[in-house]
Amino acid sequence: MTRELTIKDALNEALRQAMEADDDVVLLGEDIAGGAGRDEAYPEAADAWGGPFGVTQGLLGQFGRDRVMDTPIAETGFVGASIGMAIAGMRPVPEIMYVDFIGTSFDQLLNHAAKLRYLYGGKVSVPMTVRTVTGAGFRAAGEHSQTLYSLYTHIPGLKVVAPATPYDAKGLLLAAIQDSDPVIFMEHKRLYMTTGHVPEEPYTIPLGTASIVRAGDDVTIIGVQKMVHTALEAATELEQQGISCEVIDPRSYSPLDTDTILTSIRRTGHLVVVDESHPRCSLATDISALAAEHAFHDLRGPVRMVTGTHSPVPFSPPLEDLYVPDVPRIVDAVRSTLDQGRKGAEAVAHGR
Amino acid sequence: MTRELTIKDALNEALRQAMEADDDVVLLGEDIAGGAGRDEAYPEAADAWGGPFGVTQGLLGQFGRDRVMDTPIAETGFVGASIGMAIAGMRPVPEIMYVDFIGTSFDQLLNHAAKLRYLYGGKVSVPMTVRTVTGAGFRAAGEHSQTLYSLYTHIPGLKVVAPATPYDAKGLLLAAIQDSDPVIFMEHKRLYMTTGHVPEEPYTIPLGTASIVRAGDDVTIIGVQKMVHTALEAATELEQQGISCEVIDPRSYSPLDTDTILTSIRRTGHLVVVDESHPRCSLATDISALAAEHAFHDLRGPVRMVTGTHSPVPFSPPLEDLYVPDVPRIVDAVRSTLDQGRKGAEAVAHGR
Amino acid sequence: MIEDRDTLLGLWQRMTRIRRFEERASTDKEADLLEGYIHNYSGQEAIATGIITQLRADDWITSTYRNHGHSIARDVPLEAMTGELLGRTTGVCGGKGGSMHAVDQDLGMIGGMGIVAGGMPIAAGAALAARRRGQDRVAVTFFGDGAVHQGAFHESMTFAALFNCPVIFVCENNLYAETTAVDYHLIAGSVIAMAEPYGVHATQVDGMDVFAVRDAAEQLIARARYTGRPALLEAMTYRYGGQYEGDTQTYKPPQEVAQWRARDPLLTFRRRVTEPGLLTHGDLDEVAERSRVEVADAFAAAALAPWPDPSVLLTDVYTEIS
Amino acid sequence: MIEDRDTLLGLWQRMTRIRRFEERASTDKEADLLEGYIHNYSGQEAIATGIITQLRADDWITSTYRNHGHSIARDVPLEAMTGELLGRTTGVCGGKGGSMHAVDQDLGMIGGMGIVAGGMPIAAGAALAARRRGQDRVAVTFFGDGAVHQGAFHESMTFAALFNCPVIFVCENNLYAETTAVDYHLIAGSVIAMAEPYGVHATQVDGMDVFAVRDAAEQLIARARYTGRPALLEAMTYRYGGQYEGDTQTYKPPQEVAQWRARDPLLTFRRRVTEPGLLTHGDLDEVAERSRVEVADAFAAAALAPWPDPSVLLTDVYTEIS
Ligand SMILES: Cc1ncc(C[n+]2csc(CCOP(=O)(O)OP(=O)(O)O)c2C)c(N)n1
Ligand SMILES: Cc1ncc(C[n+]2csc(CCOP(=O)(O)OP(=O)(O)O)c2C)c(N)n1
Ligand SMILES: [Mg+2]
Ligand SMILES: [Mg+2]
Repeated sequence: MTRELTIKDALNEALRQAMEADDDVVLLGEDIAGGAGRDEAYPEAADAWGGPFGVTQGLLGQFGRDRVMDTPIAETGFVGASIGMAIAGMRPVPEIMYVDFIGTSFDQLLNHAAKLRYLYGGKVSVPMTVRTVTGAGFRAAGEHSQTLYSLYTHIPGLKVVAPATPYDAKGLLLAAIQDSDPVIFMEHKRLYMTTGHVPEEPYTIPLGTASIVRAGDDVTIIGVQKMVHTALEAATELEQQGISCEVIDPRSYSPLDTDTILTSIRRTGHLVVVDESHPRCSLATDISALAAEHAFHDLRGPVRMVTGTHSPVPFSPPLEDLYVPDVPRIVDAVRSTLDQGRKGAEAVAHGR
Repeated sequence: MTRELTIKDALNEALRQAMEADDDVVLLGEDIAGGAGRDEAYPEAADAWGGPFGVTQGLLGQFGRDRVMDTPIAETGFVGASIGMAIAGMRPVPEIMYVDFIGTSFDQLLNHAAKLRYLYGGKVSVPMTVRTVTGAGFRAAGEHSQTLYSLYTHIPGLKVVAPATPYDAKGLLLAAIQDSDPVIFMEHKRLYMTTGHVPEEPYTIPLGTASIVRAGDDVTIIGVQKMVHTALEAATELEQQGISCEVIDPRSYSPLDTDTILTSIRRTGHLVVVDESHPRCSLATDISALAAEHAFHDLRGPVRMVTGTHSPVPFSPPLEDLYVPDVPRIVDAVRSTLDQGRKGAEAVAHGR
Repeated sequence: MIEDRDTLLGLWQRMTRIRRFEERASTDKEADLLEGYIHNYSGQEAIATGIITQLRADDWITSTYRNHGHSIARDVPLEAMTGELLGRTTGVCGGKGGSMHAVDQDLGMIGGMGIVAGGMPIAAGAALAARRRGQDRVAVTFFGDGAVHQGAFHESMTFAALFNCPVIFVCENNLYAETTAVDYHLIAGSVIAMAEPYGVHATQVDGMDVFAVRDAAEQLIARARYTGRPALLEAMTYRYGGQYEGDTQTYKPPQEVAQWRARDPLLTFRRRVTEPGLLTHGDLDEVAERSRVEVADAFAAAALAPWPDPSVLLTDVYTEIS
Repeated sequence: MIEDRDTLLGLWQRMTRIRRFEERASTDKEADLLEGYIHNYSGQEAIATGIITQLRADDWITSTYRNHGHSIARDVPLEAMTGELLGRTTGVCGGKGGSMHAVDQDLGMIGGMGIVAGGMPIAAGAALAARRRGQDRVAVTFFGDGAVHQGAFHESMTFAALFNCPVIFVCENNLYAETTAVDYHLIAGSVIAMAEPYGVHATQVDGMDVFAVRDAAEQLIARARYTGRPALLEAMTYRYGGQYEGDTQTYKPPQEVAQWRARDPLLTFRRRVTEPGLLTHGDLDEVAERSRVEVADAFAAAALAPWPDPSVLLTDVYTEIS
């Protein structure tokens, strides 16, 4: 019998199990328990929130304030402190409430978490997992809707992980916490309530392994986090048009499972990358460029990128809906690379 | 008779002319004049430095401390203040001493400078130019050698400019300062002493126009900032091997002159992008992906990226020299896309 | 607090508009008529009203995600506010910003920053620019008790102090940063204590009393305008609602809410003006009722207002398309 | 300052090693024998020596780009230091870090941060982790007078105070942040004044006197170790050299250099130990000469040491290649 959980609950279970297994796992963040300063006077306060999405709810009761640390609004302070804790033998899991706020602790990740091992000759590891929340579609406007995957992926020394299913969420989070390197773990706010099978016992999914979420022959669609689901919907629609799509979820953006991705592209000959982030210097361009370099001779049509626009995420619902890639845009992209592939082939046949 | 200046002096002249033309242009940064707090007691102190590379030297004498503001080491403070100054009618030019330090003011650029116009319905402009210093090859190790072009380029609302010649340095800096939007102006520390012709009178180069620095037919090489020069050297060597290279300097990464780049690629059928930044989600992948989407049918060989490695920049000279793309790597990349192009064509001819 | 009748009615009008607006936003959010986050300003009306009515039209303001009160006190038309909450073309930002960013740059409101403490250095810079350009404009930057822990607070205070920026840092100390109580997070004991190392003049005031706020603001604004020096005002207040609508607020002791509601800024105002006979209950009720109607009309109008055209998704990213 | 002979000789040895090392690095840089930036620690020897000799082997340290003194005081072998400056395999970081990052993580030195104030929160975290794991290890984070303006200073002090981190913030106030004089940038007048809002115990000390530093450090370290509370030490000192080698230093009044040199930490030490007859000039000269030879040998050895293998360019980016 399958056990169904939401991503939110899968993550909560992963955190709980990681904390049960290892006393050195501690959580830090703003209101990740909630009610700090009211515990004595008003016991219901404790665990008031569990973060704005409730992911860390209930952990305070089990582990106490020493291990579920509600911090002041000072990301440089507590992300930086997490680095020190990691070096000193713990496995801190700080939370940046929304990825939009990365600017307030960016230096600690860019120059310290990512580089301490390398610069100092490999004598130290920084086993920390920075949890953060990504994504548009929540009517949360320009400063609470970004994805920014590529900013972290560009930085050597960081690992970047972003699950799209409850099963992956649990397995990847446990793997991230056990990993010896700093991992940015990105949770999409519009996926928290997505349900799926999750085994109760702890398990890990190796970082750097992609998941083929749907097998197909005519085109490879890479979905970035929430876009995996949109890509799957598009694939269903395309099937009705007689087009067989392979949908891949990289799950881990750094390291990236280039083998799985390239193998698929070489077989299908067509690539569409769907990424809700902004288009420039993005994961979409990263994976497109991978194909253009390493699967060039197998590509039979232009690589298509379906992305958010080069604009902040607007609040207004109809505008935001235009911002986020949707099924019709993916269907168009797939059809256009397939059509142009044929055209291209005809052009070659006609000696143009 | 041509007037030769270094990039450093061209930038200094641009700043001086911008400040002469418009009282609202002010400079802010750490030690951009130097000797703050010693002016009275010890007049030689004033203008002691002009920043670590002397770019702003001599400006204090002409414009005074109200317009050449030595700030405390507080990038969020003075970059944020620059945004406010820009909104209030000035044209501030803050300096982030090395681009490696962007983490300490990243939020101000990501969420405020870049988004204030959009989020608030287009009622305001933020005419500021953030000068910063990029680049490896200076033996300055991992925290003073980064380029990080792509982090800014990903962000809608920012413009990103990076000159490679003295002529461009002056013209682009004057254009950036006159521009109504926030511009990140990146100066490569290893190019400051590069000389070239610079007219004395003020002039601007429109942002978003690439420069074809060498015309050629067989392959398009895109050089990113300092790599323009390395690409030119490689082109000279390749010419001796009978290969004609077109070398393009985008100069402005956001907006990007996609027309000039695509026109060239469509003509040559081969693309090599040379970018000293790390490989993932970089300008190299951005331009590769552009070609794979929009010049696919004209590409006759795989797109090659010659980049820095996915590692921090090491200090040790032989290691750093390996990090930075060099002429042999570019030559190899060009030869390999041309060779594989032929192979690919043969493969097609043989029905594989 | 000797104020003329029009001034008094003006204060009351703004406070009642804010309260009615926030109540209506709250019920509409609960009824799922509003999308996105709504941060309720109820309880803090005296601060926005007391300070903003002391500003000149050309002064600068930065606000936060909790900006409705600031915008209404600045006389942003209610329809522009409701339009923004609903994402319509009539919104003060044309619908692009939504509730968290519903401020009017045309009225010198630089932003409703979604990033805690994000507006502070920007306000300092705007204040400095005015001075450098020979204008006597000042800037006010609003923020919460939780914001003082951000590096940006410290860097902005330093910048403002060192470069003589006529900016007033206004902390609305409403006892909570989200769910975190101020007695837990505020090590310094008070926000004014944190101003000391910067040599920034700091005052604490009862943020539930619009007259006290107004007096303090008057002094600090005049001081900033004439000396060019920064100042800090800590206004003690209480957030009646949650961090945002939907917050269950289990962390708030119920007696605390009751205690603070007894000091409600609207009640306090009513008492202070009716007891000495400056205004009658009738005067007040009339204005309050007008505010209610205005708010209802504004919400009704917004619901009928047009959605933005798809083309605007890509406008306003840049000033010039170069 | 009653110290036994070995301790005294140990202090002297470290201080002379540092001085000789920095002098040699300076001349080698001028002669173009060293690549990259070199930040000279001369003049500040008493601080590194006084504090680090009071630490236990298992305590944590974060340093800065100006780290040579800290590393040498921590007994990083001189050949590991010179190897690093020259980018050789024998370097303490295998050549990957260079002068700005020449610290030994195996000795609890977490980093020589190239980012001003970058080490502060990290030190606080390391200190906290020790405590949480039932260890009585403390952390010391070194930084300059200019670093107090970074948001990271403020956020780290807050974090350390709130979570009871046994970390000692050590400000080496050498009167300049690059070319900017402390009397211009330090609005608070002193760094200790900046600790007040955080309730962090703070002391100022003469940073030219290793005994004074040592006494202060002993107290603060013991305090942190036993109470788990943070503390701040401001050590007044002077940077004899420029911000880095090559800085023309025109912003320094010449009489200032002379005044501070008159209070040189080595001279002061010599006086303090020879006057009461604790050590003789001969004792001191012998050690000083040994330091000179050790430094010369270390530079000579580094120049002959092998360059790193190209393959290491890509190692150490990650712990596990997954
Ligand atoms: C840099 C940053 N960190 C975290 C948040 C999430 N956040 C939004 S409001 C808030 C609490 C702010 O409390 P306070 O400053 O007291 O203001 P109030 O909401 O009480 O007006 C937090 C943590 C944010 N917006 N920005
Ligand atoms: C965030 C950041 N901004 C700027 C710099 C450039 N920088 C390096 S050292 C320095 C001065 C630091 O002065 P201080 O803190 O007094 O230390 P000292 O060098 O005197 O030891 C500056 C501005 C930097 N490394 N990091
Ligand atoms: Mg609050
Ligand atoms: Mg200093």
